[in-house]
Amino acid sequence: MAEKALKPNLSVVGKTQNEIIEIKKFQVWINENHILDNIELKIPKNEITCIIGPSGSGKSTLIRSINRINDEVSGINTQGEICFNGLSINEKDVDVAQLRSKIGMVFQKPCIFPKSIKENVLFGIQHLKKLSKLEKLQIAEENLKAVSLWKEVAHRLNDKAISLSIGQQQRLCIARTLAIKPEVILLDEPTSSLDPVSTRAIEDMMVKLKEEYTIIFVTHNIQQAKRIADNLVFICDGKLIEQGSAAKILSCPTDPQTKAYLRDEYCDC
Amino acid sequence: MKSTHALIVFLICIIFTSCEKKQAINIAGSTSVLPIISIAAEEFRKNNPELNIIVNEGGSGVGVNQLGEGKIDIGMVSRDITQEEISTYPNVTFNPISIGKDAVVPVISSEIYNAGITSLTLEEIAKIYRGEVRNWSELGGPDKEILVIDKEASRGTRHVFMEIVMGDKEAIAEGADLVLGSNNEEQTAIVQSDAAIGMLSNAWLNDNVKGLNIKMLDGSIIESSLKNIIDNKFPITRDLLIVTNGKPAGAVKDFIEYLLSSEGQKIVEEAGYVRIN
Amino acid sequence: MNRKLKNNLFYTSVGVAVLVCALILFFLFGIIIWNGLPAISLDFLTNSSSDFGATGGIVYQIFGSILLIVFAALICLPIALGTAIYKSEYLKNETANKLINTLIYSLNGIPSVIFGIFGLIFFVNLLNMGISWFVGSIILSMMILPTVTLSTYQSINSIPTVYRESSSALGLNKWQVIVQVLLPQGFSGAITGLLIGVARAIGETAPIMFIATAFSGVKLPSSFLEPVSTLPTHILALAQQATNPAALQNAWGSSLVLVILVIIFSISALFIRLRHQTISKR
Amino acid sequence: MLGSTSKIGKYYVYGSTLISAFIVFLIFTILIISSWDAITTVGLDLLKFQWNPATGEFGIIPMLFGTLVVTFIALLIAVPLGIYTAIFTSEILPSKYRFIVKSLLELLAGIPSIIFGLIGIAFFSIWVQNIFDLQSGRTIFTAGILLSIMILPTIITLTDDAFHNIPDKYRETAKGLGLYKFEIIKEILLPIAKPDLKGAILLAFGRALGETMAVMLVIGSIDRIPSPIYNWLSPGQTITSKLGREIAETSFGSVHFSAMIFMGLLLFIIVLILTILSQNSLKSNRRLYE
Repeated sequence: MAEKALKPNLSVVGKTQNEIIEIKKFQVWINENHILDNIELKIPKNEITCIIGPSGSGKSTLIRSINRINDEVSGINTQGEICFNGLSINEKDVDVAQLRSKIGMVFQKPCIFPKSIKENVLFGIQHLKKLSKLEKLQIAEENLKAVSLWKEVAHRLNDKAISLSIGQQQRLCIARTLAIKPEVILLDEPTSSLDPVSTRAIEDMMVKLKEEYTIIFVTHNIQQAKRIADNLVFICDGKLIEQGSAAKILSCPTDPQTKAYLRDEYCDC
Repeated sequence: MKSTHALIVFLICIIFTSCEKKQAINIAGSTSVLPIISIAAEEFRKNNPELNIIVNEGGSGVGVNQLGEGKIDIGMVSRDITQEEISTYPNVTFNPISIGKDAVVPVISSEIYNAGITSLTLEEIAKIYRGEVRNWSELGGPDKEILVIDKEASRGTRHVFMEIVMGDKEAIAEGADLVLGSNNEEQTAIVQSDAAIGMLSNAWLNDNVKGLNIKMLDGSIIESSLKNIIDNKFPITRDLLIVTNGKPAGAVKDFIEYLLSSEGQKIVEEAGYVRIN
Repeated sequence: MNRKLKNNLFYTSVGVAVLVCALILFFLFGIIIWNGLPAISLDFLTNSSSDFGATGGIVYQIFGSILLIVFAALICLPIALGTAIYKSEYLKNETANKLINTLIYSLNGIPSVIFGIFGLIFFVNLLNMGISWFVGSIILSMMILPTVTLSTYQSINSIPTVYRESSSALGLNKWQVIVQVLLPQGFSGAITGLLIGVARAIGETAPIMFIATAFSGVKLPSSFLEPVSTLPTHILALAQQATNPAALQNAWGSSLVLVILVIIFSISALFIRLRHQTISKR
Repeated sequence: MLGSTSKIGKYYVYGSTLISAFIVFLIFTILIISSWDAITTVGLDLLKFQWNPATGEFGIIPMLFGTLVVTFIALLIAVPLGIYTAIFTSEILPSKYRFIVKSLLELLAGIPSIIFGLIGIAFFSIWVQNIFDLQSGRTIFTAGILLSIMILPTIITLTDDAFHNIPDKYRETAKGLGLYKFEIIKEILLPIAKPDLKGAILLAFGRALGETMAVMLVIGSIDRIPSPIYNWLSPGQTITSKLGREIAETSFGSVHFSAMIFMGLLLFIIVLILTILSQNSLKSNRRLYE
């Protein structure tokens, strides 16, 4: 079976040590609609990169292209390439399941499988390796602690996960993603359906997690981006308008469109 | 809405045609008698276009039952009416009329016939149907298991065959592998097999379905030829009957007279049976 | 690696299953068309059958089949409409609704041969109607009743409550609302259901073979109480002579005609449904 | 005037509903009354192995056995084949082709059973005869294969619907965790679709039990349990094929007739139970024409 291993290629890593993901001339069409146009983007390692932009601008499509979860959307067509650790992920022979176990993803709405809390946490990891009973418990505990859910659910690990609140469910989803130990975590507006308290909890968690993971976070909430982002990427109407460190963009955006967007958002608040 | 109008017009047409009450003769029963009746009915209608003759198959049992229940005017029956049937329908006077003669012939696949088995005694046939003989080699034929084909219990062909061969017209054939209905169906099964034995009316024999000759106790061999049937030499013969409730009248009477006329008897002969006179 | 292998194995078995299904589909339609086409000619479609059906045509079989289903549809339609309206507009009790649903689904589940013996006992023997096409139509109408009822119910029930309320507000009473607002919409559902039901009914043999059909000699029935010949029973008679090439050829010809009739009804149903859907989406 | 049409209308819809509901009861009652004679005169002897009206033996066990075995074979083939195919149509095939596949399936479902019978006699029975070197290809197995093809569209369409009703978020989430497709299907989709699958299988079970014409033509129609009991390459009889072949030959009102109706009643009750069970299993609003 000819397939590319997704291990870092040392010679390439040497050049781009700080950039785990590089997007080159990336374009996406869905049927006749040009969703993303010529995206050029580098994502640095162990930092939080926030992708912002108005709804419908293509943020989700972009983030969903990074682990190729868009593959089976009907009528989709892509051009250009995305490199992960210096290797293109768009080749046909890439094992997408293996890729996705390296680039985990959390969605807008929490999606809980109709299983127990413990089984939900272990759902991904137990396919990657065989686990003893003890290991299972350890992994569950470790990851639930990482998302600060352990105290709330420790006594009812075998209850149906559906009994948790929405905020708890979303944290459980993150724990489930952490359990597979990915290098990159993609979060597609993970807090948009949550209350402020849960949102804060997840934001705090992100800041902690960036020591171990690279985090790409899609949001349309500028305040949130301000709170957590190391880097900002502004996308509008399928085009990448501006990218750079969060501090710089937020204080003095160079592009007039970014300025306008940031201003409008202030007005809303 | 146009289609609705068309529908209504269509319906009115049907109802009008329905009002013009035509005469009809309903006939049902034995598939052995069926070829005669269905051809005769077609011919008879040519001279009586206003008369409908509706023919249904189903076997002799169906012929008797439906006549008994008053659903048909003429029953086609290829065996005698049993006492039990007469007592089931006390209000019906069964009036059987013979329209021809037929032999029920034990038939075998042509492969077996060509391999040398051309005649058997009645006892040997009985043994096959009882399941005591399971392989053609036991009778001097090729080493092939016998496919024993039986018929549905109420079929006239079976009654006559079992009466002569097994001594009881409702005998159970322990050795049977298939139970089929009409002569057509049985014929098809025998053609599809290469080691079958079955029972058919003489009219259904052909190159692929060979009639067995009967070896008599005195050693003589009797062919299932028309001549032997006429001479009453062939042991398994029967009358082909049509049955009415009481004396026939009207169109039914005309049709029966037609069947018994020389024209009608010619149809009997052409169908492969023997005329009555 | 092991997982990947399992995944590929899974894809292979899915592929095999799909291949088998596709082969079955093409085999079935292939032989029906391949064997049926040579038998079909204008003579075959316009002549009456003779000689056990081995020669001649099938015009009266086609007529008989159509007669049976047209009357089945006519008998079924008013009852299905009434039941659907009751279920949608009058019935508010959850338990009663469940009971009626169960009864409708049960009726739909009854094997066709049971309808046949029921017709034989009740209509042919107890009511002494004899073997007649009209009895066949009644039985077939019972068989398609659930399909038509539910199809009608769904289209009536999908009308937004706003329509009912605003017409009531104009001073229409309940029955006027039903007749003027709900029925026109329900009617298209009923027609869809009828076409689907009729597509199924026209191919049925078991329910009518004891009670409504005759083997030969039947032309146009002259009253309600006479048997007819139909395509399915004709095929049954011919199938039993499967080694007679002439009979077999006619059997395939009749089969192709029957399948074409079924397809015509199903496709019309599909078109009505699609057209209706696009309208209600606007 | 308005009031009276309203009243007539009300009577009309009440009346129609009563008729609809009444039909099932009427059929049930008629079957019970007609089989009562056999139940009282033959009684437990109905559960014997011999069927011979001439001697007054009415054992229905061979027919019951044949019915169950034929259905079992049909489900054994059609369920895996159908579910795998439905996985293809709903999970692998791009959704723009779905309409075509659905239409083809409806066409397959529309082939009348008598035509399956014709195909069974002209092809399947001969194949079975040649492949297994049998005396006759009219066997329980042949009938089972034919039936499996007949219930295949039911299973595929209902399973496809069941999978299709599962929201995409489950698939995407599982994909995001690095699962392969077969793991997603096995661990997420199948458990979620399970009640619907159960309903589909029960429904197909009921269909298969009641199928008459195709089975009647190819099963061989012998009222005997094969020996040995697992030798399904031998002829047999089902309740439906027995009814189809023999009911017209029996005289109305006789014990023989009554015993035949008793078998019909049995079939009716079994299928009714299956229908009601499947209705409870199928959550989605089931379409009757599939």
